[in-house]
This record gives sequence, structure tokens and C-alpha cells, in this order.
Amino acid sequence: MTREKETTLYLGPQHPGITGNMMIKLKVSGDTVVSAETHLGYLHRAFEKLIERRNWLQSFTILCRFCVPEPDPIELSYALAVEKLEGRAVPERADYIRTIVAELARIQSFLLWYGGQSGSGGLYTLGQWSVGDRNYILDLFEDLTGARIYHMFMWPGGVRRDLPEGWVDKAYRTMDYLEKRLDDYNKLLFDNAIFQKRAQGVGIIPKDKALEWGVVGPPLRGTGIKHDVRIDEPYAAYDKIDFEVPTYEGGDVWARALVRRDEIKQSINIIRQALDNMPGGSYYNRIPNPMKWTVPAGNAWAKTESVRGEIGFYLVSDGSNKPRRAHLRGAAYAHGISVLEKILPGENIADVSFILNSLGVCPPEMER
Amino acid sequence: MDLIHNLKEVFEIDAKIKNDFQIEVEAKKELVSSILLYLKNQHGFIHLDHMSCVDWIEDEVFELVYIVWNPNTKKTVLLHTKIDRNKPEMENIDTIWDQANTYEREFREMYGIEFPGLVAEREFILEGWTEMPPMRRDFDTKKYAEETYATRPGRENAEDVREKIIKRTGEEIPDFAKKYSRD
Amino acid sequence: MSNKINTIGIPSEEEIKKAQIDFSPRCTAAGRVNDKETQKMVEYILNFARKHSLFVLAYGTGCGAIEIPATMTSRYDAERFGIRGAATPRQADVLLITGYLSTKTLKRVIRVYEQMQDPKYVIAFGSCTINGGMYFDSYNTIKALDRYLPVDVYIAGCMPRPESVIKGFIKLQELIQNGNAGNGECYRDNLDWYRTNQQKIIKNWDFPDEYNW
Amino acid sequence: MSILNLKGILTPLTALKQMGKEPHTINFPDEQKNISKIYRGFHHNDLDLCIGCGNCETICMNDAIDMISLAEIAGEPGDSGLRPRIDYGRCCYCALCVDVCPSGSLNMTSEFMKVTPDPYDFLMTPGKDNPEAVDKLSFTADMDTSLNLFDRVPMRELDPEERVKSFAEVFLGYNEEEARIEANRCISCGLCTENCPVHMHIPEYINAIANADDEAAIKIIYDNNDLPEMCGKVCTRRCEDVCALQVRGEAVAIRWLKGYATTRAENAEMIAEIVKPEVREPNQYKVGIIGAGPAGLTAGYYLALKGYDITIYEAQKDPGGMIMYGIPKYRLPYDSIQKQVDYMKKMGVKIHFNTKVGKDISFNEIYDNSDAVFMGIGLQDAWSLGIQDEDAEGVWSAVEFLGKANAGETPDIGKRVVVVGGGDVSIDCSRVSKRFGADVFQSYRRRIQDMPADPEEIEGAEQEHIHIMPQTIPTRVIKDEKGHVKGMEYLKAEMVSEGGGRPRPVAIEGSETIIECDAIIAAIGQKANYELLPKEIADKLEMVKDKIKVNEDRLTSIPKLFAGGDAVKFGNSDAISAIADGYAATKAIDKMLMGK
Amino acid sequence: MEGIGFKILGALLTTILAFVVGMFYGGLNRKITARTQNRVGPPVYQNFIDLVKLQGKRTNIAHGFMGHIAPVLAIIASLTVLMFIPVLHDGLWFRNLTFKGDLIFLLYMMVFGSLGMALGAGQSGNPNSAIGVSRGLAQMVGYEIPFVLALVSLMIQFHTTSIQDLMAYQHETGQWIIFANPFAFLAAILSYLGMFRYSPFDIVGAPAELASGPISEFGGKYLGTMMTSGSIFAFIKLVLMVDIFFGGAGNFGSGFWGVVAGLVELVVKTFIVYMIPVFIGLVSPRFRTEQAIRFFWKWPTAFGVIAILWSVFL
Repeated sequence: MTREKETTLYLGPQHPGITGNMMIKLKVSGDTVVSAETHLGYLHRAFEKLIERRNWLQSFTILCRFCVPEPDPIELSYALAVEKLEGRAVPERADYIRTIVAELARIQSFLLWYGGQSGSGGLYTLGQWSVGDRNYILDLFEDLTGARIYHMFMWPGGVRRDLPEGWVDKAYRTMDYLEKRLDDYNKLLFDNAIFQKRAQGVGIIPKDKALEWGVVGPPLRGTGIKHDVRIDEPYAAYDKIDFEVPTYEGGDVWARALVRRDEIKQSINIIRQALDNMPGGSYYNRIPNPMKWTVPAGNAWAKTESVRGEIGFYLVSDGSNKPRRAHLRGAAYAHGISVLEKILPGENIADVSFILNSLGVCPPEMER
Repeated sequence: MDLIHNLKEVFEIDAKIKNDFQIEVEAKKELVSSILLYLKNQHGFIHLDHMSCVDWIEDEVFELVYIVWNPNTKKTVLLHTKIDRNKPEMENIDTIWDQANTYEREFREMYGIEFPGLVAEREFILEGWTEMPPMRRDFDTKKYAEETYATRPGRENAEDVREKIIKRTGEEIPDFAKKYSRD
Repeated sequence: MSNKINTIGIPSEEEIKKAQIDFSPRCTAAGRVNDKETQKMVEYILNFARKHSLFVLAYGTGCGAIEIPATMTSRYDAERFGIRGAATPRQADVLLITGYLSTKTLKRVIRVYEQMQDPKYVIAFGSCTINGGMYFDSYNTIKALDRYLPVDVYIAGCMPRPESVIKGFIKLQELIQNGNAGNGECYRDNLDWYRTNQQKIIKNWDFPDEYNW
Repeated sequence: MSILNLKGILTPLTALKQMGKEPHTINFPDEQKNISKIYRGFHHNDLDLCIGCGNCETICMNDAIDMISLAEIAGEPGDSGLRPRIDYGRCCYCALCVDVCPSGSLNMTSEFMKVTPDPYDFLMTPGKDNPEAVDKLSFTADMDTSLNLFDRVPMRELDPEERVKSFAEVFLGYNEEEARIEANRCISCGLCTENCPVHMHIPEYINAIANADDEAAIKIIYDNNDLPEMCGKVCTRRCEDVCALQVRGEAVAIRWLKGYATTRAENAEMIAEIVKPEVREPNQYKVGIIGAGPAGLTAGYYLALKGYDITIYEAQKDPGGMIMYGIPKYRLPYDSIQKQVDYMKKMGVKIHFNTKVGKDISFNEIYDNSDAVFMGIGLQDAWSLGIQDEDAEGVWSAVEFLGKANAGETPDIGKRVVVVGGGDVSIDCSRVSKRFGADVFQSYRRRIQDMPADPEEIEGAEQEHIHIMPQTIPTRVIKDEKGHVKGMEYLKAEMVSEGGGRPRPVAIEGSETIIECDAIIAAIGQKANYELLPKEIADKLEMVKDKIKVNEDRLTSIPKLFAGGDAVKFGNSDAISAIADGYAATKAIDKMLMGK
Repeated sequence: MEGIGFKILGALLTTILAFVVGMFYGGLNRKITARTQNRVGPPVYQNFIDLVKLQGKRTNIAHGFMGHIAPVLAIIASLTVLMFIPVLHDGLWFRNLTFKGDLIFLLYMMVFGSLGMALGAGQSGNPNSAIGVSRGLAQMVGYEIPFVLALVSLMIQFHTTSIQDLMAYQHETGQWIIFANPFAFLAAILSYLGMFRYSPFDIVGAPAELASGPISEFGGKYLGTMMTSGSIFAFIKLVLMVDIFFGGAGNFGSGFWGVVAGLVELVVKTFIVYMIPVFIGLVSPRFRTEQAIRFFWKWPTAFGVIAILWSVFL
């Protein structure tokens, strides 16, 4: 085949198809990507530097800004890391509330993903539905935490407020509604012949390379490897809850989409179980005066499972009232850069945005 | 347990169990790549979870942390090593794991650590940065921000509670006490 | 305690006002209201059309962008007001600065802003655009947006709720109808001042010299 | 896949049925969704409840909160007079400020909408600019959810049964762990310093304790209080009355923390080593000080540090004045004072004991030989009850009684004692009497909650089974044929509140009751004794009621004669005020003599 | 009746009709989309406001000469084609130049407009535009084949290339061609989906891939003109479809009320036809370019071939 003339295509930072403020420099030949290069830094806010200037509790309000579509797992990772450093116990009720919040966050992020995945494929109707319905989850968050997006709810020692009156009923109702709507979504997306055609065989991550490449979360489970932090290293109340981790073979966009489709159902299941088994008691293990709170020296590595995969927090304390170093391992850190640069060549440019969405690339957590 | 034993036999390291899932290993800079390779090939730690860097400015060292994970045993190894802060240089491991390349680029930019043999654009996250690498502890981000970016005026009539009361009471805080004053 | 200057006493209100005026040229009433009687009707109709047809550039510069999908989708449906997305700056009327701007993004935003066609509007979201927000001590984000781009409407919040966003659009519509929005001309007139500020923080300046290209 | 995927083409078309359904859209702005009950919107501040502690400002990592003066709010002790102003160009709506607000005045509301073209319009003083938002409070912090630690670390004390058996210290003092926890509660606002007569550097030394730097704490404490160990045990701790945490919870135990820190220095040498005060070169000036009470000692110590030649004349054989003779040993052990006085002596303070001015040495001699004189003579003479037969044997004055007790003697008080009064001294008398094995009744004119004594002391007294008889007015002492006290007649009183003032006890006619007793101790206050002053000086000395009038520098109407302590009319009559007088006089004397 | 003034008046009326109906359909599309998406949506006249706004832009940047020309070419092409389309069968007012036009001419002219846009887009230097244009041309190659096959089958079947004649035939026999040659209709309607560029064939201006494709660099009045041209083209396509397969509109005589009734008929028929791409667009993701072309070369082409066989052997 003769080599066609290569064009350089800048996907982003201002581009409707990019999943956040980042840029992918594509070399294309015709409609085929020859090479891809991720450029970051458009969202760099130096969080980790700022955390070094803030004390242990003040840092906690920064955390949710790490990744906007799904702030809670990062809060939770931080809280877990601090608890590990301090040896602070968490009441059981707080564990359950944390589980619910984490799963609600997962659902709302999945609903956003429905919008992104279908929208990048040109199917806008589903995005309108799911992103609209996501508001019902955000309403739950609002009632529980006082804010729609940035909850700042799970701080070290437990959660910030108890479940408000009537919230549990509302949560059950929302779950019922959502389950009904999910059928509509799946009819529109997963039964859709065109979507099947688009998604199958695109953006393949090879199964034998996936772990080595640093692939995590649904993309990893989409290759058939069953790994989920919630099961491998259970945190919060996941060890007391019965749920499944769906896996699909293939490693393509389609398999990843199926994983997500099943996971959202599992999330609903987890929330129902957690609500059913919600223990009583305290929801919060009091921390000392936040301005004078010091944490024993040492380091801690805590992981949680987010929508995009595992989110880890490496936290170092030098015994003072401020963290020495807080380093986030964003779930998309490998996805967005090294994995993307490996799987994009050979794909059609029409699929770039499609693949980005299915990998859950989230630039703010990559550059922080 | 076995792993620690095994590692200690092969390499000259300090190792201890951190918790149920994690093992902490402390090694010399020169050993890092061989330990990682050994862990990856012999013990199934095929997943590089994370790399981190901590600036211990008092000791004049950077601490590099490699966190690797074994999907079968679900164990994590945290490998710590210290490198000289004045001439920071570390072996490039992106031949072992590709994504280490990204971390190394970041450390090169944020801490000024050189990784000989690292092939990547120097500019990664920052653009046109001329100051010292910003994640170093001696870089004062607030000072830089105040000098570089304009802060909106209008709030200068703020007062400090302590100072306000001092004005009323005539208290004189000695210098040695000031370090314990609020902020 | 950066903003507490007690050694020289508490500044008076006038001094603060003066500092504020020095701080930024306030391009808030630069709309070109045509004086000719005959043109008034035309301008009225055009303003009516402008306010009811706001094409929003699809550029999520910061975290506030997460509420844009919520605003545009079924729950809040901004399209009721004629607000819809535009894929490229040439087609867009409104630039949303959804929160903080890193210096690297600022460069792109300036380019995008300059590519947009007059009349063009800028809505600034959230605390970060007003006075730095929670990134006031970050080395990589700008603190006051109006130093670098003229802004029409600020929305309070971190991040603003969809209701606030819609309210912001309604406010913008009000301003457009009165001829008080759209600062492209003002920006061009004060280009030197803006360029000085921009070049101070954008280190590798490689813009074309002319304004509109 | 089959060639024609009919299902895949037709199933999606079911989506079209949504067309007939009602839209999900909320027709904002015409209709509005209910905002959450705990939504984190703009702030509201209850300006009256707010005490201006600035804790919100401190916790805010965005520097969004400024404390500003408002025209309508003047400061007072316990209120800095500043109120938070919030920059919504910084605020991230995390509500940490709400969670740390000790008074609970700062809350968030469900108001969140602010849209304006003016970027300077985002400064808001909550409460002042949005008074109507008080109806929309949403995110609030009650006692459970607040991040403030409202509960004080309880002070360990001796068992009541145990402690009445001896004069051992009742309060055992914090140990290190307790002190750290308690010190950590402090929010370092510094409101307390205003109410402390000496204006000690309270937030600083508490911070030092919290940071496990006890030596720094001691050094900070000794900066303007030379008798801190005494204060750490028996101070009237008015600082704690205005503690920010006291608005809703228990104040930080400032007194106990000070006590903890200072008792860490076990002897005078250690104090000297830790404090290492800056000592100025000796100068030629001489200062004479009359009375080695807290005022005199303070003046002597700080003047000595400034290089003056100090001589203190004390009538008694031990230093300390009232704190030595007036405070029972179970509250303040002897060693405690002695240690600090030893330290002061090391610093160059000369004390002449058993030297009564006016008798052993004339006032004029001191006055003429010194460049300045400080007089801290205190109140020696007790007020009498002013009732029939009070000269009977077995009627004691508190000063007399406590003096004897503290000197190690056992006053003869019999088995039943009535103590008259409601102040700290009266409680001391009661509890001391109890320790001498008596059954104690305490008569007070008003209700228990009106008692000026420290509530902690009252509680301690009750634990020790002291019978407090509130609303009783003594009318007559009943003596037996030998002239010894046999009982006391009193009237019951009811509280009458007139014109909104403090309720006044009014005796109920015909409610005369007689209580039998072996001794009556009158603890209703003391007055000064100015016999030491020569007549010409005494005449010139201006008085307020029966106390010496001084100006802010504690300078009396006579040149170079300064006065302090209980004998002057300035502030309250307690040890810490006396120290404040001494400290203020020090500065004034230094200024007068050194001209700066 | 045949005066030049009358002709000009007729042409004007046709243009206004096409413009108004086209724009309204655009608005309706947005409204229907919104309702399917569970929301209220913009008012139906939204597109007019958009257009006024675009024309009211104070600055308009064009990249080179072709930037100016492209929208003009597009609007000329749309108007020209419009003149050759019989809007109403009996409507004398809307007859314009229809007697001269035939299907083959229309086929050429419809490509002409796209070509202008392609030239303008090429000069803007935006790679998205360039890729969009190449995609557009590729897609055109895709859908033109079945479309031409369908039309050719009709030409064979009815021995004419004139639309007027086709309409007359349907009018006379009372049998719509959709029933006379259903396979031709299938081929034509499927390629119509491609022509309308709604999902799943919106690959030219696919936002998530190419920003907005060829028109990426057009703004202000250029974009407005493009929009107008697009609306008129939409109307043309619908009318053409109705004319060929649904018996056309306006068989109620040439009196005033006859024309009004004809217009109503036209609106109803075009609206129904219009709903086909709209509905499919609502529920379909986008094809990749090669998938789209493969699709066109598969089913529609097969239908087209069957239609030709149908017309030859029946």
C-alpha cells in the first residue's frame, strides 16, 4: 500500500469530542490514525503542591476537585490513607454510608458515561436521558451531603453527616426508577445494530498485556481479567455485601460497554443491600481540633475502585499538621497516556473519541 | 513472608510487612531496577500501580517509591529508594513498564530528576516554565502566585482578630512566642 | 494573611475603590448602541435575536464544565432559551470559562476568544474566575479573569448549579437586550493592556501580531 | 451476526415512545426544584451570636474569609468586634467554616444564586448583607456535627470522702496526655487574653503545650506572669468566661493547662533554666515595694529583670500575702509559692520579711530612699457582720480563720460551724472547717446560682457535704452564758426582682429560725488598713470609697507612689488583677525612670 | 399570465415558501428531538432567530476568496435547483422553470452546492474541514449510486426524465410510484438518509470527531447563508421525494383555494417524509465513513438494482 500524505490533527483542547480539557495530537493518513500523542497540562492546578500547604482536614476539600465526574472515590482513598496512617477506626454505619455514597457516585458517573459514549458515537438521545436522569442521583447527593457535585462528605474518621430523614425511602425509589430506565437505555444502545457495529472490534486492549500496561477498572475487566479493588482489598463495607464483578472477553469498546452495563446494575444491587443492612450507631469517629490535628509520621497507600478503575492515594506524613506528600494515582493515568498511545494507531479517527470515552479518560486526575 | 525472605536472600534490602496486603521494601538506588525486574519476572508483580516521589529537603534526598502489585496473590510491594537531591538522577525503568515513562516525565518536570535514556518531550504538563521545578519543597507556590498573578483588590480592610484584641489590650507578644501564634 | 496589611493601617473605602479601578478596565458597557433613530429598531431586532440565540462554545476549561451537560440535558434544558452548543469558535457567541484557567489553557482560551465573531460574550463560572478561588496560591492558574479577557457575567458558586448557570444566561440576555454585553470591541481597543497582562504570564508567546486572523 | 439484524434496527425505535411523555424539564426560572435541606449555599451569620473569634478565617484554606470591623458592632471582652466577610471569589462552599464555628452563628443557607457583571460584587458580610437569609438556613453545625470539641478533659480529683481528711491538693492536675488533648481543643482565637487582667499570651502557650513544647510554654507564661503556678491552681480564670468554646460548650481549661505547664518546672533552678529571661544591666535606681503579695512580688520581679534595685518589705514571715495566708493549702500548697519566690530571689529580688512598715521601718524612709515606691498592701481587716452579739467568742473573721489554718494551727471551731458569705473565701472557710472535722452550714443571702464563688468550688463544697443554706439572712448571734457562740438566728429571704435589675433578697417576716453552732465564720469581705501611712500622706492620698484611687499606670495621687493589688480600685480584687497591677506599675515605673 | 413579472413573483414566492418551510422543519426537528429526549426544547421558530443572529454578527472572517464564494455557490445552487422543482402540480405560481428541468439536471445541480462548500472549506486550512470534505465526497459517492439507480429505474419504467411527466402520470393513473416501483422508493429513501446527513450518516460534520467538519471555519453571515441554503435544500429534497413517489401535491386546480389546498397537501406529505430521517436520526449512532459507504453499496444499491430489473421486466 502506498503511504498517503499524513495530516496532523489536533483533537482538543477545544474540541467537542474530547473528554475534558486535554489534547491528543493525531497523525492521520486518510481516516486512519498513524500515531497519537497525549498532551496534558491544561488542567494542572498543582493540587499536590497545594495539599502540602494545607493541613490534614483542609486538604480534604481539595480532593474532590481532582476528578470532576467522580469525586468521591478520591475523597475515600484519602480518608482511607489517613486512617491507615493514624490507625483511626471507622464506625460501621459510616462504612455503610461510604459504600452507598461511593456506589451512587459510580452510578452517576456511569450515567455520564452513557452520555459520553453514545454522544461520541452520534447518538444524542441517550445522553439526554441518562444525563438528565443523573440529576436524580445528584438530588440524593444534595439531600445527603449538601451539594450536587463536590460532596466533601467522606472525611477521615467517617462521614460528615448522618442520613437525613426520609432519605432511605427516596434512595429506594430512585433505584427503582433507575432500574426501569436502564431497560430503555439498553434497548437504545446495546440492542442497536449500528452501535454494535461501531463498538465491536474497536480499541482492542490485548488480554495478555492489559495488566502490564497498567490497565485498570472496566477496561481491564473488559479484557476478561477479573480484578476489582472492592473484592481484592475490600474497603468500607464491601466485604459484607454480596455482589458480582462482571467480566467480558474481547477487550474492545463493546466489551467495556457491556461491563459497565452490568456494573451499574450491580451498583444498584449494592446500594439496596447497604440500605437494607444499614447498622445503627455513630457515623463519625471524631477527629481532633482540625487546626492542630497531627498525623503520625509514616506513609500509606490506599486504593479504591472508581468508575474508571482503581484510584490510589500515596500519602506521606512527617508527623506535622500538614501532609508531606499526597500523590494520587488517577485511574486514567495509564489509560490516558501510555495505553491510549498504544491502541490508537490503526484506528479510524471516527473512533478516537469513542475509545477515549470507553477508557474513561479524565485529564484532571492525570495531571492534577 | 516467603517473599520477604526470598528478596532478602537475593538482594541487600530492608523489608517489612506493612499490613495484610502490603510489603514495604527499602533498597539502594542501584538495586531498584533489578529488584523490580525480579519481582516482575519471578514473583508475578506484573502491574506497576504507582510511582511516587517525596522531597525530603532536610535530608537532602528525594525518596522514590515504586508500587507494584501482584494480581494473583493480591499483594502490593512498596519499594522505596533514596537519591541525592543535589544531583538527582535515577535509572529509567520504562523498559520494564511503559507507563513508567509518564511518571518519569512528570518527575523530571516537577522535581528535576533526570532519567538518563528517557525518550520523551521535556515539556509535559507545564509550558514555558523557567522557575525551579515546582514540586520541590523550596519552591514557594504562594509567593510565586502573588508575584505573578494579580489578586483582586478590595479586601485590604481586613483585620486580624488577635491583633485587634492586642490593640485594645496593649498586650506585647514576645518574639519567641510568635511561632505559636495562630497562622 | 496575605491581605491583611495592618502595619500601614486599614485603607479607606476610597483607596480600595481606586485600587479596583486601576486593577482592571471594566468593559461592561461596551455594547454598540446605535444612536440613529432609524437604526434603533434594527438594533432592537438584532439584539432580540442575539439574546435568544446563544451558541455556546463546547470548551470545558475547568471543573465547572461538569454542570454544563446537566444544564443542557433534559432536567434543565437550556435549549429552551435558544442556547445550544457550537463546535468551533467561529460559530460560537458565548465562551464559558468554566472555572480556573491554567496558564496553558489561558493561551488557548485567548486564541479561541479572538477567533470568535463579534458580538461575543464571556460568562465566567465560579469563584476561581473571580478571585482565584481555591487555587489562589497555585502557581499555574490565573486569579482574576478580567485581567486577561473582558467578562460579561460572573456566576457565583463552586461550581455553579445548573439553576445558577441558567440565571447567568438570563442575565446575559438582559444585558444583550440593553446593549450592554459583548466586549469584543472593548477588548480590541484595549488590546495593548490585555496583551501586556497576557504576556506577563504566558511565557512562550507565539501569537500572530494582528488581532483577528 | 446475521446479514440483516432486524432486531437491532427496530428495538431502538421504541425510544420514540418517549415523545408522547411529559418532559422531565424543570421550567426554571418559572418553577424551581426544592433545594436540599442541608444545601451549602451562601453564608449567614448571626451577628449578635458571633463572637468574632476568627476560627472560620483560620480554617478557610482559600483565604476567603476576612475579619472586618462593622460600624454597628463594638468589641467587648469575649467579642473581638470583628465579623467575617466572605469573598465569593474564593469560597469553595466546603462549609468547614460552619463546622468549626464555636458559637454556631455562622451557617450556610439555601441561597446560592448570584449573577452579576461586576466582579467586585462578590464580597459579602453574611448577616449584614443578607439578614433575610436567616429563614433559609440549611447547612448548620449543631453540637454533634460541629468539629469543635466542646467537652473538656475532666480534671481528676480526690474522692470527696478522702479529701476532707487532710489538706492534700484536691485537683490532681492534668497529666501529659490529658494536657495535650485539652490543649488541642483550643482554637487559638485569643479572645481570652482580653479578659485576663495581665493579658497573658494564652493561645501561644496553649499551642506550645499542644505541640509538646512545654518549655516554650513555661517561657511564654513567665513573660508576664511571675506567679503562674499559683494562677494555674487558684486563678479566678476570667479568661475561661469568654472562651469561644464556652458559648456552646465547656471552655478550654486554661487554668489547668497553665498549671500543667508550670508544674513541669519542679524547682526554682529549673524555672530559671527554662525561662532564661532577658535581664537588663543593673542601673542606679532603687524601688521600694511594700508587701510581698502577688502585686508586690510581680512588680519586684519584673523591675528586677529590668535592672532596678528592688527591696520588698513584708510584715509576715512568708511571702505571698493573701495567696499564702488566705488560700487553703488543699488548693495551693506551700511549696508552690515558695518555689516561685525562690526563683524571683535568684533573679535579684530582695525581700525583708517580718518588717512591718510603719513599725519596723517608716514609710517615709522607704519613700525618700527610693526612686519609686510600689505599695501592694492588700486588705487585711475583715468586714464585720453588723449583727447583734457578734463579738461573742467563737465568731471568726475569714482572714483570721484562714490565716490560722494556713499557719498550721488548728483553730478551735467545735463540731458545728456556720459560715456566712457566698464568695470564694467563704467556700474556702467552709471546706477548711470541714477538714477540721466540723459539720458546716453556709449561709448566703441569695440563691446558689448568684454566688460569686467559682462554680467548681461550690460543687466541690457540695460534694464534701457542706450544707449551703441559700436565701438566709443572719440576724443575731446567740451566745451562751459563757459568752460563747451557741447558735445563729436568721431570716429566710425571697428574691424580689425590681425594675429588671439583679434580684434582691428580701427577708420574709416571721421566718426567724435558729441554727445551733459552735462557731460562726464571717466571710463577707475585707477592707484595707492604711495605718502604715504617715498622716500627711494618708491625707493626700485620694481614695475611692475605701480603696486607693490610681490611674492606668497604677500611679496614686502622690508622686512616685504606685499602688496595686486588692487595696486599689482598679479591676477586680483577685490575685491575677494584683499581678496585672504589679506588671502595669512595672512598665510605668520603667517608663518614668528610664524615660521611655 | 405568462408575463415576466409574474414569473419573478412566482420565483420569489417559491423561494420564500422553501425558506420558511425548510427553516420551520429544522425547528420542528429540534422540537421533536427535544421531546423524544424528555425535554421541552426550543421554540419552533428558533432557527429563524439563529439566522437573524448570524446575519447580525458584526465581524465576519473569511479565509481567502473561496471563503466568500462558497456560501454564495451554495445558495445559488439551492435556488437554482429550487427553480427547477415543481412544487405544486397545478400551481402556476410555483411552476418557475420546471418545464425545462429534468432529473439528470437536478442530480448535477445538487452536487454543485456541495462542491462549492468543499472548495471553501479546503481553503480555510483547517484539517477538520479538509477531512470533512473528503468524507462528504466519499459519502456522496456512496449514496449517489443507489439514488441514481432508483431514478434511472423510474426513467426506464416511465420513459421520461421529466418530473412533471412523472407527476402527471401519477395524477392521471391515481397510482403513486411508491406502489408502482417500491424498490426504487426504498433505494431512494435510504440514500435520502445519507443526503439529509442526520444520524447515522452525519459523518461529515460529526461533532465528536471533526468539530463541525467543512463549516468549522465559517461563522457569522457565512454560516447563516450556509444554513439558509441547507434549509432550502432540505425542502427541495422533500418536495422531490413527494413529487416522485407520493404523487406530488397540488392537484386541486390552479385557483387560489386550490393552491392553498395544494400547499397544505404539500406540507403534510413532506412532513411525513421528513419524519423518516428525523426518527431514524434520533435513535441511531453514527456510522464510520467506510461503514456508511458499505451500507449504501449494500442494501440501497441492491434495492436500486432490483428496481431497475423491476422496471425493465415489468
